[in-house]
Amino acid sequence: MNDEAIKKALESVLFIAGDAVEISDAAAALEIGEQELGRIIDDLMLQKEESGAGVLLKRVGNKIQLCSNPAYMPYIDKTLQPVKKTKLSQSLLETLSIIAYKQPITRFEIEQIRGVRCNYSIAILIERGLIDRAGKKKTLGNPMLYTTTDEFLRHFGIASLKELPELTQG
Amino acid sequence: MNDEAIKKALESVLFIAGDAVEISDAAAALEIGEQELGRIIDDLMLQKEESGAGVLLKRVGNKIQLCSNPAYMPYIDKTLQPVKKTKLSQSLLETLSIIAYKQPITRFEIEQIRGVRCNYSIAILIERGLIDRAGKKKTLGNPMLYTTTDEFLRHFGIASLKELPELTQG
Amino acid sequence: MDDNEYKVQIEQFEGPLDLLLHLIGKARIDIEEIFVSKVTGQYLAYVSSIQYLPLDRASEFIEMAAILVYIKSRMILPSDDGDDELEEDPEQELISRLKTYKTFKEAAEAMRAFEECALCAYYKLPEEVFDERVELEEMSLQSLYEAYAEAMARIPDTEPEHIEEVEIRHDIFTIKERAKHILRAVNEFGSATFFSLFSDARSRLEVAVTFIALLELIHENVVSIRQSDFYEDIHITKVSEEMAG
Repeated sequence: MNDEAIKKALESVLFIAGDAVEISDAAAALEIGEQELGRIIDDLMLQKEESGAGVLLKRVGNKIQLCSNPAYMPYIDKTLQPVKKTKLSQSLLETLSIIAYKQPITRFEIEQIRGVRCNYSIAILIERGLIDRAGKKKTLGNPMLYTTTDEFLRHFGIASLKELPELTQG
Repeated sequence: MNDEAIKKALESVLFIAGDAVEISDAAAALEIGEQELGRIIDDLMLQKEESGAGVLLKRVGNKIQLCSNPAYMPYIDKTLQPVKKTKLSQSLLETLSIIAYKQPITRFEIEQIRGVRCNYSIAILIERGLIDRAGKKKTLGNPMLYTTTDEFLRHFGIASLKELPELTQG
Repeated sequence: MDDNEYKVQIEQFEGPLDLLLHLIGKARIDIEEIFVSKVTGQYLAYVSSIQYLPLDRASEFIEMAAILVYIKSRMILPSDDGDDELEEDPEQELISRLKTYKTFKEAAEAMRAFEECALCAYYKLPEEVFDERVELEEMSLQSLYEAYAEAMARIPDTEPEHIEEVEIRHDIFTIKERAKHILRAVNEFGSATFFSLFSDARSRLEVAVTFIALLELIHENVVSIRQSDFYEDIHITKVSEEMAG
């Protein structure tokens, strides 16, 4: 086989292997010298790198392996990452509503209103990107203050907090 | 992205996926139309086939998947000793060929053609994922109907049922 | 042919139609000629070996034998005129079944070639499964508003006093008093466990002050602490006078 054919056979082997393959093993299978294969590998690596190929070749010690080009990671995520749609639970929604109307607000103040501890809901709301930490309150213990985020506005389809329905004092 | 960039991103996605990926899912992730992606896929398939690439692109129904080029099988076998898929027995293949051409079809109809009972072959074919139940026939007793699956296409290396060899009328 | 030869041969056929096709092929005749050839007789000879086959398979071969015998008997007996034209011609029906079966048998052979080629291509295992990406479903502003209104409606009117109460409690706990509490517990049983110190705590402030008092006692070498393993309860014992001295 010429160099080009060896490159193709090598890619075929590495593709199915998935894992790293010993260069010596590949050389034996392809019936060429290890040194010669090493030279071809260097050439192929460079070729793939320079062309921005979807799948790159990497050396890992005395092994070689195919890996996806990090440049295309967002497309991989988008195609393959399963998406789970969820609704906010009532308790998350309540915590969020209090933060929305009373921001900036401390956890203690939220808990005073809700009458239950809110560590968990606050952590989840932060993780979902709906609220964020916004400095500390200048009071005893300097508790953390929370505000809503732009993601919050986007999620509820409003341009600013002014669009929140006004609370009719009962 | 231009066509070449889309091909690379697609290869990257398919490399990580391993399994067949719905063309519609890939199109959504790559932010192009499904038809346009279809055209690019055809182009890439041909390109890889003609250049004798180590890894080929295959259509499986409405999905696409990478597979090793059969030409390099000996090298893969030598390096990796992969688990080989087994050939279908004569009786499974006969049953399957009738389902492939006559689908959707009931077990009784298959048995009429083969002249032998087919419970066992049907059970095995379902277990191997080559056929599937596809609702019930609106006739006396509502017998189960069977159709082939994407795994069937993959097993025979064809993209759609249209690629099945034409029936010769005996 | 002896019985053993029949057995070996009949087992390799997929069923009666397969066997008939084989016999037709061997006799180099057209399917249409099956009833004017020796094929049916050969078939019956094969089937006589059937005692070696499992019953369910054997019945299929025997059923076909019955059909063949029936057709032969019809050919020998003079037919009643008229009647025959109404009922299906079993001869033509069998010929048509044989043709259909042959078609699919040939298709299966062609598919075998596809299979052999496809089995030379390997597929790669998928990489590790990705974590799920959680996406929130659209929610209405109305639901947000209602949740807030409901939460606000629940607040007792005495809210300000309630907060003041907490602040008054502030002075109840002093490090000195809490240190005494710890020593009382340690003295009573010779040792105390860390969690037991807080078991009757009524407020976060009390916990905090008790904890500081404990640190103070350790610092002054009045008590020592010991933990047998990670996350286990901590044992607090009084440091003996000599060691402390």
